[in-house]
Amino acid sequence: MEAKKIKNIFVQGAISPAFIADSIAGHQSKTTIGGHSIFLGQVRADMINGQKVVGIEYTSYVEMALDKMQEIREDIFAKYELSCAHVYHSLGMVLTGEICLFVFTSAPHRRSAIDACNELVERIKAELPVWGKELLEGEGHQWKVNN
Amino acid sequence: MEAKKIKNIFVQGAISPAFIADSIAGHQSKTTIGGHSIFLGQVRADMINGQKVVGIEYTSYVEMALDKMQEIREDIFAKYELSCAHVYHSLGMVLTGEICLFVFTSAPHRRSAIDACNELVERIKAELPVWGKELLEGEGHQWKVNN
Amino acid sequence: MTNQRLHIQVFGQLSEILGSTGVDIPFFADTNELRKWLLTEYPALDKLPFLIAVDKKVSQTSTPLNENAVIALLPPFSGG
Amino acid sequence: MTNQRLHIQVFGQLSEILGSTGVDIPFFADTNELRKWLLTEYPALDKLPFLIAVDKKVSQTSTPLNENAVIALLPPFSGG
Repeated sequence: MEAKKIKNIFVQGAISPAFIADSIAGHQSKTTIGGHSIFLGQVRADMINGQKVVGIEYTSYVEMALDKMQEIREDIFAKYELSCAHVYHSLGMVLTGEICLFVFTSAPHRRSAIDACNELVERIKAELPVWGKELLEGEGHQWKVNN
Repeated sequence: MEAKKIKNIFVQGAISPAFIADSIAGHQSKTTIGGHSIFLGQVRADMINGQKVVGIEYTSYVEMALDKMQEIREDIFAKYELSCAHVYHSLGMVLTGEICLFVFTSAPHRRSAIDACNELVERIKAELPVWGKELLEGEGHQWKVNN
Repeated sequence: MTNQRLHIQVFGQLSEILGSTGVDIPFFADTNELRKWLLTEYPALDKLPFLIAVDKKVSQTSTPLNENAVIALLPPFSGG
Repeated sequence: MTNQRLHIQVFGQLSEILGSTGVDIPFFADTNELRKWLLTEYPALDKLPFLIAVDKKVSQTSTPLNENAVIALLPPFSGG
């Protein structure tokens, strides 16, 4: 179970593969865990009117996002039998090919870990006040739209 | 798209967090990818009639497993719009807390990556001729049962 | 009452439309009144759906406001 | 024909029941006959459902056998 203390989820810039490896390694002493489910969001080099996206600059209404994330966490822990759940989202600049979102759930059995991870990703994208500004090669930008 | 060449999926012993990090890092140059989905199976220290599981020793009918895995891969690539899919399964001894299965899918959009990963995990568990022998503290063993 | 003002924080694309990440505006008694005024004052808002958050919660119907309310204008979310 | 033999590979828990990971047995024309003989020869097999693979494919109905068939006995899978 989780304490009620508000956890920070935001990290400056991209999330590195080494950070992800450390998170995984940190769970190897929890021997009641049978399965981990991980989602990673990566910045795509989309073409927008002939200009390539070179990165996304993320901003957030941080105080509200952390409150909402806490509410989502509580819902998820009430709904699924989880050992733990971790969420990291980038703020500031993330270049194409880099990772901007890391959602990591662990449970005794795979079904709970997978379903909880899936639901976390959907709710994070739909409910967290976070905005991505897609910066285009050369100059200019476009505001990212989730679907 | 994937070549027809049969890929090996088996690794001796546990799958390390560093190996997982390297796999993730290897996909950062593929800038059409928008989402990765990862499933990790970890060996639980279950209690069996009062004896704790200390590890699982995996064996396989390797030639058949690789043929079957190739069939599953082809089905998955036909069904989902994927950038790539990787599967690694341990053979030999994996201690409790260590990782024995690593399934990794990547796609332009998250839905394909997540659904494909999920389906791969289910099919791997149901269809690959792999067996786990749970070794118990002290002595003795029990053959693992999937559900 | 006419001395009262509201302060609103402005996020994402809306800060481009309003030209700032925070503005002081006249007082309105609820979020419906506020929304009406904003659409008149900044006609470009008509093109972009937006939510109003009061005290860090999205206002679902019309929410009463007071001078200490923490108000924020939120364009469609695009995290992840 | 009576000189023909079948070689079968035996995996997982079945190798404990048969006492070996590979056995040479008399020839049978199909997997139904083979299964019947195995259950008589190794009564403990009755407790454990098993599949017969022929040439690396699980035999769904009765599969004809020949001396060169690659036959394997597979207990319930428990990978992952």
